[in-house]
Amino acid sequence: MAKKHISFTLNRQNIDVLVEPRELLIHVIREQLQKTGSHIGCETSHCGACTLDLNGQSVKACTVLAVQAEGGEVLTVEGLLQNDKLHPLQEAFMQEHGLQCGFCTPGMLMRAYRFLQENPQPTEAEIRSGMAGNLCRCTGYQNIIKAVQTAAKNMASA
Amino acid sequence: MRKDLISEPSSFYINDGLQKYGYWKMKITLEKKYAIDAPVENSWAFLQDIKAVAECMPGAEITEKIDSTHYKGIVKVKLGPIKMAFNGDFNIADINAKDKELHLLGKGVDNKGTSSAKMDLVAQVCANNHNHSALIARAEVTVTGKLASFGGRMLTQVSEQILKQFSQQFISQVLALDSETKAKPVQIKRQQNSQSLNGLALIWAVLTGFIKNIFTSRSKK
Amino acid sequence: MASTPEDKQRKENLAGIGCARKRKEDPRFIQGKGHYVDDIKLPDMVYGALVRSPYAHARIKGINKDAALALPGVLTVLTADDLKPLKLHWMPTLAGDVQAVLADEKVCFQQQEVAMVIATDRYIAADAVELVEVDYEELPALVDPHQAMVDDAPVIREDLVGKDEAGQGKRIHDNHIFSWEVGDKSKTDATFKKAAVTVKEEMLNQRVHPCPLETCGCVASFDKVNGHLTVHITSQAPHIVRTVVSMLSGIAESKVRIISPDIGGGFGNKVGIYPGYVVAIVASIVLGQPVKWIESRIENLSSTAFARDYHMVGELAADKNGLIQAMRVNVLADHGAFNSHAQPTKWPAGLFSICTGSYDIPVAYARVDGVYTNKAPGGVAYRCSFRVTEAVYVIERMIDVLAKKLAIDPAEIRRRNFIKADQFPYQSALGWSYDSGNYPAALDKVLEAVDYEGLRKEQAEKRARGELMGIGLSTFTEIVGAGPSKACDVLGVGMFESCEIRVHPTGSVIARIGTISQGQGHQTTYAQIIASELGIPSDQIQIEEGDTDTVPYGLGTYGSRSTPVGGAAAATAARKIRDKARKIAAHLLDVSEQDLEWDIDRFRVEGAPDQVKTMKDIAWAAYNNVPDGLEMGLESVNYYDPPNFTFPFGAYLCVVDIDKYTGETKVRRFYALDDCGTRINPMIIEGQIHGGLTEAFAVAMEQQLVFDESGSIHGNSLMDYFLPTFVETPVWETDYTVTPSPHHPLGAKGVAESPHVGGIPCFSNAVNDAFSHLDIKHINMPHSAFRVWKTIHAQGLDKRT
Amino acid sequence: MIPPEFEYHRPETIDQALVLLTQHGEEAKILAGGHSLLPLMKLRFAEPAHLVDLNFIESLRGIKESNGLIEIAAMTTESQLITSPLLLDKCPLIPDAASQIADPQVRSRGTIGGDIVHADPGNDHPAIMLALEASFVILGSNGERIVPASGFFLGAFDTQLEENEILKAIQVPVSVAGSGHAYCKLKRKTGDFATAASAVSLVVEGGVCKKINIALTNVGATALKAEAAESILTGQTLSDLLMEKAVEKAMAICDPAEDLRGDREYKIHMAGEMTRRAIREAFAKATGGG
Repeated sequence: MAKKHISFTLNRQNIDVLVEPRELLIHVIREQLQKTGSHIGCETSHCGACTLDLNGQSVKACTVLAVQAEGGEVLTVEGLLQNDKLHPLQEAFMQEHGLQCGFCTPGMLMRAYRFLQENPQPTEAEIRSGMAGNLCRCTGYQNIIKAVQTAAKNMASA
Repeated sequence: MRKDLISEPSSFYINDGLQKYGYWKMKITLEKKYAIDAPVENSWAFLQDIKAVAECMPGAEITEKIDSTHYKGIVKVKLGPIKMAFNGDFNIADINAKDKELHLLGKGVDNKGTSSAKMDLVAQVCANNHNHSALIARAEVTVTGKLASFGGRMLTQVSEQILKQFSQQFISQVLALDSETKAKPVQIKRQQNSQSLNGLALIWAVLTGFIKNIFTSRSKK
Repeated sequence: MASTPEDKQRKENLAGIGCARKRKEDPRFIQGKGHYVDDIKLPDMVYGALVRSPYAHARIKGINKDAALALPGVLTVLTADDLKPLKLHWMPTLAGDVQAVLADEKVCFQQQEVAMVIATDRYIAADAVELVEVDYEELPALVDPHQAMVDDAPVIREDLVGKDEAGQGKRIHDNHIFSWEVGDKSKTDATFKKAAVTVKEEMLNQRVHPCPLETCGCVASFDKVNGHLTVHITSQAPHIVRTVVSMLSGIAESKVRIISPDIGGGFGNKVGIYPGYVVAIVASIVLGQPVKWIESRIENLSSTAFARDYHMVGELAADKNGLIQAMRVNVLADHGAFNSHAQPTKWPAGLFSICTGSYDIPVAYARVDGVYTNKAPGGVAYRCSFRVTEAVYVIERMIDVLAKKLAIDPAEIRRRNFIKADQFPYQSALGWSYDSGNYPAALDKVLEAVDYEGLRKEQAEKRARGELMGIGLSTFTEIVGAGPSKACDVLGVGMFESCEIRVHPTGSVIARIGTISQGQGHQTTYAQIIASELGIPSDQIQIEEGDTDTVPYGLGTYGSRSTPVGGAAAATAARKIRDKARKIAAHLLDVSEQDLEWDIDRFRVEGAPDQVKTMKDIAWAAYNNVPDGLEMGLESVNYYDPPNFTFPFGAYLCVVDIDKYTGETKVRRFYALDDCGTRINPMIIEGQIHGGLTEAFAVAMEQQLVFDESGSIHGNSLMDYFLPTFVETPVWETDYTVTPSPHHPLGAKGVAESPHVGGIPCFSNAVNDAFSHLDIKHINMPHSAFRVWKTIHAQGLDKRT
Repeated sequence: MIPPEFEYHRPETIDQALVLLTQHGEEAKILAGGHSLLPLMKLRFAEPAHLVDLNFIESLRGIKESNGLIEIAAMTTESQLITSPLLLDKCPLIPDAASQIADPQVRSRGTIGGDIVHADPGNDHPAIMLALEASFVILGSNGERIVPASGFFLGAFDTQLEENEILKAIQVPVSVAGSGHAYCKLKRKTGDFATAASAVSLVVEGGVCKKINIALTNVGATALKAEAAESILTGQTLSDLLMEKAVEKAMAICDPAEDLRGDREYKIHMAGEMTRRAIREAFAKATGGG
């Protein structure tokens, strides 16, 4: 099948790549563009390890075609760091021990990043439902919740 | 050998329905009876015409006759966006003229090598009152592989849904035997668009050309 | 010595043992710079994908590769026939059996590996898999292990026909793998005969899967020029992989390099050596190009390393006061089509004989029979030590069954039977020597914290109103830290652990350890151990694991062996350095070694507090000024062979409310007290407990790999397979006591698996307890809403008046 | 888990999309949110040669009200439904149900139109549509037709929509005074289909149930309208006795397939229990108690 040129921004950089229509966004980001922070955990859009931000929304990039990102804005975990400064969520995940093996972490961070913009002062229950699309096998979530709360607090006072 | 280890498993499985301790019965067992508004001779004649029966089912096609009891064929299945094609072997295990009964076995692997389907069917026609007949079908359908893992949720419902459509075809064909002309396929929406059998009743359907109308009972073990 | 604020400060600077410091590995993970197998991209790398069987049991009549080979981008298609000349179509398993690498004439489980397609990208490989035509003749499938040894059972392993053993002792049937027994059978039987009370229950530890978030995979890269093979692999035991690969391929072990990079969770799934790895290696050797093979999630759940499938019959004999006099357990173990469970080689049922638990049981007998079925091979320790979850489940459930029969409170019956604190070291009826423990103290602390009496009162009130509330207890003892090499080996290699430490001239450290972290935080924990031992801040201690070219031989991470064995190796290696440092310090201070005392981060001359040499001073001197006869440099290696296992324990309590109209179970409260001996990093310990409890919750409530009668696997994607999300996961409360292990250099015992092992029976006991006022003795896991409702409905509890 | 090859089309208007559908016939499939179709393609159960992506057609997005009807464009995502002030105010059942579908990421892609047209018996919107007496605005090359939800769902994955047609919008009546709604869904975990679910929409006047719609999810080949249950309650004041009678009637129409969620008996009972809860909740809302 003929490949298509697509362009979009990835972490605020303009990107132009040649892709097959069937290529999944997660594969293009990881393999062509070598941003391997976003992971593949289930391939059926259940685990959320591939979560990234597309046009201001959290999406699971294993279930989005790369051609659908044409003209869009993509933000991955690699784009959270700005001016060499960690995002408050990144700080909070370390502080609260919100990660263990690290495999779900980029997806968690990207979902939390969007979630806190949708709901800057969430309750614990809201965090649980707002993050429910991301699976973690290591932490039991309790410390991730703490991390999101800590980040929310720090972002509010910043 | 330790009898205590190989004894009846039943006592193990307290509080379970069909989903015993991790073993789940996928085999669908159906037994149905259909009334046919035609004499039993016609029904019986049609029942023996494997190819004609197969052609009742859109999407099914007998591609090769190996001998009088062995056939090769393809069954295409379409269900919403789902399409599958099974290459299969069909075997008439037994035709019993006395009981007007046909025993058929069919099995096939899908063209991706990831799923298989199998059917064991006993079909019988019998006379009903006044020039009417009936068909009794007992079928066991088993699927394996990806289709079982991911399509199992739909299997029973879809089988029934498809049969309803197929039975309309079948009836019209048997009725057509009377008028000596081949009946036109019943207009069902799907057939306008597709030659595929709309559903997972698939292989079963090839062989269950016999099945019509209303089903009377159903059990699933 | 009086502790001054200055001393305290120095100690804090180390961030050593006991410090809840932030993890050293986190900065890379939170920035997306973790380095997992699928992140690796080598020049000219190609991709492998496996053709798998749709049948559980079938003969392969032919394989036609033509259409696949004709697809542009396909480089080769490998089948068993291609591996035969290399004698690589079968491989040894860790359990003394053999396993087909690619199906040799027949397939024995659904999704078994039949062929591997190698193509220039993963998309083409996926397309080509469909084009490989395999002609199968279906055979009857054996799914129920209880039918494995009936006379006309289909024979699964034709390669073993006529052989009366399959690597783990005598077989009595073609589908039988081994019988293993322990304990005094006749004494046990006799005790049962005359006991006042006996209870007997059949219970199942259902087939589950560890399901780490990252699946298994590898990148094999063979360098034709110098004959070196490098394999990046998701392995919990890279050195074992190196040895096996060398044995299989004939490549000298020195030319095989196995690298376990960051691993996205293991939980036992990544201990084994899988066909995909082997074929990728062969393909790389054949093609001279790096070959990547990564499982899909469906492949992972369907083919690599399940856990449990233990069909157990537990029995207790007791006097009328509930004092247990004997225990008897018979187990039928379903190992699938090949015996490739991961246990120490001589232990076909792992450490199942810990099944007498925390109780002083005078006599006991256990027997385990392993059988083949047409299911995926495995039987790994899913976040537990080998078969310990099974063992703890049977005793913790059975003691509740006994309590119910005698109408004794479950807490009280435990208290009556506990091994007392003064009985340690305790010799168990099945042969273990428990190192240390204080069970009553742990239980009492939990009961007080949750107001146990209040809960029981509430339960009684709720029952009066027709509501279902359950209180579950679990007072478990684990056995971890495999293990003493006289008892434990893997393929003949003793289960020691190793650590090499180098102190650089400027006082920073690199240490290499033979274990491999899959999220446990080894880079932090080991650094803390060495920090406290050497008086060098943990921030300045670099930990390296997973690369067999640089790390000394180790047996890897599973069965909670990292801290008990690897941590001991690290401490012992560090002490060797400290011994040498003492010599150098004495030389520098011009005193004798005996005049020196160790003080946090320095040696000081006894009685002359100003005369000190810090470890930093000593490190510098080690490279320019050492006493005569002493080698330069400051490094050490230790291969630590533990004298015994360690026996962590805990007391857990769970409160559930069950919706009698839907069967849904709500965990209202879970209180977990763990005693893992000396605590190295409390933050990491708590994190491990949260994670282990969550996995225990999943197993107890909903996880199961389900098979139908044709051997098709169901629920093998994350659509069905239950991994709890934020929403389903309960809130965890943690607590601890500290009873150090007397034989471990630090007194540490290991913790990551206790919450899984102890958690599962706790949830199950809670659900069962909700029905304890009714005539129901035992309900099997998983306690899904559906299955719980079936019990409720059968009892008519959901009737509306 | 790699989808097969296909050609990708990205029309910017509905007309362009219709032309593509006509041109490619049954070889074409519409791509909406993609969370049903793409997994099927990755499993290679679906292999359309052409994908017509509706995500870039502006006129297929948005929610508006006119003449007592709320019109929801088909490509409106679940998250847009959940946060729509218009729906929250005038048709709260839709946001309530949408928030129980899948998870946040899936909801930011998944669309109401895709959910309806895919007609998986496990999808939630079909029952909601039946409960709300919705109508579907369907465009084909012959123009527009409006089809009521009742009768639209023919079977599993099967609706009255022809292969060369597009669902343009959903019309639902604005909820009237004294109305109450509920969607009660039992599921094993986040992201799962319902074991059973029940949608209820009713109007209460002076304590009497003037009108009630009950529809069930995932207990038959399609969403099921529990008409016999409705007639038990219509014109009546709610009592335990009537409730039980209605629940019994609702259970009687269920014909679920057993799967890992449970057997038929369980699912039928759960459909009953969810109906009981939904009626109660809707009543409470209608009478100001919720």
